[in-house]
Amino acid sequence: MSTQREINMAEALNEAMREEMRRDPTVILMGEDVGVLGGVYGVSKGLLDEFGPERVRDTPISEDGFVGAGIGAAITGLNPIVEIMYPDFLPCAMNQITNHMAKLRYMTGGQLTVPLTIRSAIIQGRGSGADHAQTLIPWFVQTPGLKVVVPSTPYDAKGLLKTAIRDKAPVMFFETAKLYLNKGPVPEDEYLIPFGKADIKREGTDLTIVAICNLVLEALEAAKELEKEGIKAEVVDPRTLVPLDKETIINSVKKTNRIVVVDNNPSACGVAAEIAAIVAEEAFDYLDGPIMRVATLQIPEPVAPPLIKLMLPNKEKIITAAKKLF
Amino acid sequence: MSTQREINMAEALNEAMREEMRRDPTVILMGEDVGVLGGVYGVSKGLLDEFGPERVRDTPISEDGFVGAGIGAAITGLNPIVEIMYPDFLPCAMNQITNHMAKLRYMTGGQLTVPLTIRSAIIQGRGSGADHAQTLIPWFVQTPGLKVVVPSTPYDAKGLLKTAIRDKAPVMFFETAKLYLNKGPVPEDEYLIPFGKADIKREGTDLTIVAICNLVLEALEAAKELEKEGIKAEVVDPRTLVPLDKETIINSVKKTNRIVVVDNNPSACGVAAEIAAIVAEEAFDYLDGPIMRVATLQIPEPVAPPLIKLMLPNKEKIITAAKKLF
Amino acid sequence: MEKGLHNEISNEKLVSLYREMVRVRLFDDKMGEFYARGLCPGTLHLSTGQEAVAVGVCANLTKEDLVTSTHRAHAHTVAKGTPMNVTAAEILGKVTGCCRGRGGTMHLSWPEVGMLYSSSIVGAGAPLAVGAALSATLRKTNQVIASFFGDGAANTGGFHESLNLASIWKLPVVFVCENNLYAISVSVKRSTSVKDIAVRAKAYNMPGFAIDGNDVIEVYKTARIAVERARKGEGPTLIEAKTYRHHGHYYGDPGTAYRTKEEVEEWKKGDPIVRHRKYLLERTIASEEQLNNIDKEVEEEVAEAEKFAIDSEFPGPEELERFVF
Amino acid sequence: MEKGLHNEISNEKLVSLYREMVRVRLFDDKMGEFYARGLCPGTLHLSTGQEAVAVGVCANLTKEDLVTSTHRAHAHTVAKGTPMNVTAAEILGKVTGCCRGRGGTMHLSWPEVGMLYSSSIVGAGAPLAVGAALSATLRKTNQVIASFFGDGAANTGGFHESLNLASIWKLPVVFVCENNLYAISVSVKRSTSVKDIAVRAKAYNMPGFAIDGNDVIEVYKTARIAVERARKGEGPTLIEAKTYRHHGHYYGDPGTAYRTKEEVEEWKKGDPIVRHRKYLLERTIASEEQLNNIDKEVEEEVAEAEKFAIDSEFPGPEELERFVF
Ligand SMILES: Cc1ncc(C[n+]2csc(CCOP(=O)(O)OP(=O)(O)O)c2C)c(N)n1
Ligand SMILES: Cc1ncc(C[n+]2csc(CCOP(=O)(O)OP(=O)(O)O)c2C)c(N)n1
Ligand SMILES: [Mg+2]
Ligand SMILES: [Mg+2]
Repeated sequence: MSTQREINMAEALNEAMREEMRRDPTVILMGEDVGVLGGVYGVSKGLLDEFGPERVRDTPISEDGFVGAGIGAAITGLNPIVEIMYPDFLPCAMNQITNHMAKLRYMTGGQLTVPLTIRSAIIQGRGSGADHAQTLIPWFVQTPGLKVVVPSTPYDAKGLLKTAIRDKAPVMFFETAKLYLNKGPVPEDEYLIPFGKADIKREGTDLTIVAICNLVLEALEAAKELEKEGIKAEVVDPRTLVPLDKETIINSVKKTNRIVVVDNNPSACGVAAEIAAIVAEEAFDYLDGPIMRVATLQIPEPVAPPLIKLMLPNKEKIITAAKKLF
Repeated sequence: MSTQREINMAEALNEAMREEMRRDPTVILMGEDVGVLGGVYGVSKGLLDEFGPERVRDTPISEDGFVGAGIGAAITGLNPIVEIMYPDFLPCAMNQITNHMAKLRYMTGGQLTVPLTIRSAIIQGRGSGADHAQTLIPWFVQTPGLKVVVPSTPYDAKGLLKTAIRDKAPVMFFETAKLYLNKGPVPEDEYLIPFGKADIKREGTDLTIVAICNLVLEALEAAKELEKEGIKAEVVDPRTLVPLDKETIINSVKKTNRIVVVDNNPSACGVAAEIAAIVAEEAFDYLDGPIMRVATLQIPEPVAPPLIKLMLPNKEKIITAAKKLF
Repeated sequence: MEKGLHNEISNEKLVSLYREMVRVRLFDDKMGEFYARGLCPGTLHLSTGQEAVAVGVCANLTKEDLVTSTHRAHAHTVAKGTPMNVTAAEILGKVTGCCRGRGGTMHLSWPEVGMLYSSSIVGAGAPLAVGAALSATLRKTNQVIASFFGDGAANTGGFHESLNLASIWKLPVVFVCENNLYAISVSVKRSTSVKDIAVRAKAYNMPGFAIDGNDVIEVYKTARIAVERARKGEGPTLIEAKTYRHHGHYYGDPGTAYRTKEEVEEWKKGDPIVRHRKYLLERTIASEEQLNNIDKEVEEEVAEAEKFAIDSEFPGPEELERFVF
Repeated sequence: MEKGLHNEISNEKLVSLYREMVRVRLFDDKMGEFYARGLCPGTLHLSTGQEAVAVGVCANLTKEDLVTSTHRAHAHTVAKGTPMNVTAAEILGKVTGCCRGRGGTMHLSWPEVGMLYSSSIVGAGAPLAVGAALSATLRKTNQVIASFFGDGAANTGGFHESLNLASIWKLPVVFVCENNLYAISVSVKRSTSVKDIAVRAKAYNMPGFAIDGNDVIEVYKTARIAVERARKGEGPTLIEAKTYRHHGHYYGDPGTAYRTKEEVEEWKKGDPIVRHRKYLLERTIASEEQLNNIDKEVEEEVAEAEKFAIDSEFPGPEELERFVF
């Protein structure tokens, strides 16, 4: 019964924060416009009313400062969620993220823990220009000490965000704004989704497609079309990139012997590169053909809609890459 | 005659800057301690005396500010070199680097050019802790619009730095402090090294080893040892990662059918991942075995010398990886 | 503000300040209309109500002088003399736009009239201005750089580093804070530790002026002091112009989740264009007819820009990978 | 500084300030010796000559109060009560070190006595202090957080953002700028737009004190005002303590490429330990013998720490991947 309920991803994320803030008084939320406005996309709507301005805190535009403050709070007994409006502003806080958030636990020999979750909403393809279009996910995957989460459905978003908030390690949690209004089944009963467990969003025997964020939906569309041509594609959604469920990916390749990796980042040193490298090292003997990457073009994102369309991965590009393997 | 001259890498870099500053009055140098002190490793020694405080400028500790100022100067007619002491401090300037330096030319439809070179000295393995040990190179390779240079010899360092300074595109130039005192032949006559041309540092027929920075030297040592066991390894030094000379790497693989990629970065979304992914996509049919990566461990760098040794790539690890392919 | 330091402003100048404000206003109105018609990629930030700041400052600049702007870029772009047609086309993402359809509303640039760049990263334009000023100094061009930013930007690290750099190097920068009391939904009272942002000038040993940003004459006069200082090599100045945006943060934001209707109405009464018009009429510096003519001329200018932008093409695939390096 | 606000300091306290300064000095001397013997990984930054600042501030803090430090971390670590043995062992990279040999000299941490963390990224400790203070406030622990940083750090964006945050949120932070006149080779005169960094407090609407950082009593009294303010929920304070490092920037840097020998000699005359010793003796607060005994006791404490550190092992391979997450 309760599994029938459908809500959208923004609502799912809001529920995750609300439930965790009710459960644990040390959970706080900080960021620009998260309080009075409830977030520029409404994801934190109502939280200020329920939890008050001490725990739901609008910040000045000081990303370096309030991410650092989130870390300082995390190492002294709070369990903060910090929102960085869009990933394009994460570079303003990269120093605190890479040199403190990711490393304090290791560098202090385990004396400090950093139970901080940073949430940020990808707005790639919105037409706001190249500095309002990046995910920067690969930077965080590259940085030892951070966990990295990339949900594609309301169900995953809620379960993973709750896990992120409870995780004692620092977590980078990437939301995708264009998925916020997508609805999907989300149980009313509490649930958590463990990190490091990929989800096979569609089963198949002929081809493995690994994709993240909104590109999981493109991959599913591509798989539908490919099926018409007799190609049964399996769509694997890693859901968390650190830890990465290599096993599920490799097992899929062992079955299908072919792989296309789809990435919402420029290809160079991107997420697809990492997955390709893992497969090329650990499942080489099972491969019947090259490892295909479908990534965004290695260019800044332009504003003109026809150019944006050309630069981003989509169903058609996935199909084209897939067909090259047959 | 002149090719006989041997100087160390620090001297070679100093010469490159000096020559370019003599040639072009718009070249300036900015950074912490680059003037009066001549750089914490002496790389800019004597430049203040020769070019004066207007062109050789000690800055406050304001990485975001003076990198941004370097960009502002670059788009208005100067040709600045900005030194960021160690790459670990680049995160302080990531916003200016990723959102301006890399993108202004594209975003303004070619109206602005950003002839800025950022130099930074990797001190990985020095024992100064995890926030004084990173290269962060993969972040810049991932970011469209930046060129990325990683010299391993005094000769390459000088020729590539001169090219970087003259290049109208923004360049990230990574020096490796432990190579500064290494001597090598550097002609007295002027020369430039074009970007995007890998250098085969040793020829071989059985195995391709791709390595960067100081790891080129480890790869050469490994190749020597492997030769004793009858394995002829070819050592390819890409020298520039953007643009990357894929052709030389792929041609080498076509000949050797085996590849080990050596990276001074953690493996996830690292440089080795990218090269592995390229080979897995574009030279798959020539491969006789898996693509091996030898990277730093995916952990922050500890201070204790025995642990540092365990985490960094070295000759032995390269040999071990190589042997798995035979 | 130090009074009486300057000669009276000519009537011609006073009228031209009116014209420029109307140009900014009507251009922005048109862009809002474009947005409502679904023609604009991304989101749109208008300066309606804040025109006096861009206009009062830019009226002191030569064509060679440079401006850095923000996500709220139209006003500075138009006031600095960028043709409306290439600006409008850019906002629609057309190939005829000033940035060939790559930058859009938040990243306007037209260096040939000194409109250097608009950075949509809050606070990030200031270091660019510092660098441009350093460049101007070393190249001895005698240019002045005006760097516009919001109240929100004054809390970013880049602001601090930039003002310190400009001060120690005595650079010709005029830092112009458009304090419209809000950064999106966050009131300056909740985000900022000082009542007057201009006070922060003390932390960098430079003059600071907190002024009525809806009085174009006060803006003009204050900017003149700052520009002259800069031009003479006396270093940077911080001007805080208090103003208010009539619209929400972006076009379509009702702007009432964080502001009362009364507050908005109260500020609308102080509309800088209405005020200046009244000033001109009361002092018979200009006649009703003259000003109406200006309005009409500007409407025509906007209409032409509209036609140009609408009729222009989007960039084709051959544009996609140009100018990456 | 407001005078006469406080009772006299007890003789006991005055003597303990001496002891603490000697502890810091002799510990640092030993670390320098370790470095010279080739025992230290990385580079080493000593606080010789600056002891009064760490000691005068920390003497006002309880064990529960927290400290954030910098690359020049030994003084704060020792003054805050971290045992010398785990500190020395850490500096040598031993597994018995406070951070199990992972952090080293620049990243000391021993939260059980309130030594929260030392960040070797200049300016980056301040935001951590702000967050710790926010945490203390929300958890109602009544802790005060002292955040040490150098003159160089006062030009970083993180400084600005942190002071603003601490001010608007009225957090219990004492920002302590150890102005030793140089950031590596760069004189504060060339890097910093104000003569007194304490002036910058005005930009954040908080009290600022520029004081003689080599007078441990002045430091102690000023810090007391700031700590009391913080404790009472009245918000943050900025203290600028002017001091000087006798060594170069790092151990082995002669420190003369950018400072004259005369300048160094002049400052050495104002050695805070010598000064305070003289003060105690002249006022017969302590006898020569008593102070000599203290010196001796501290020497023994250092010798024990030396033995502990030298005898300890490096971490083994099993340590390598622990605590990554
Ligand atoms: C570094 C950064 N953080 C956040 C944002 C998102 N953002 C865009 S505009 C804005 C508010 C800016 O306020 P202010 O500086 O006062 O300018 P105004 O919009 O009022 O003109 C914010 C937070 C951004 N663009 N850059
Ligand atoms: C962000 C950053 N930039 C540069 C450095 C290199 N660095 C280490 S110490 C130092 C000087 C610091 O000066 P100051 O803050 O005055 O402290 P002091 O060394 O004088 O105690 C610099 C530039 C760094 N650690 N962090
Ligand atoms: Mg504002
Ligand atoms: Mg200093």
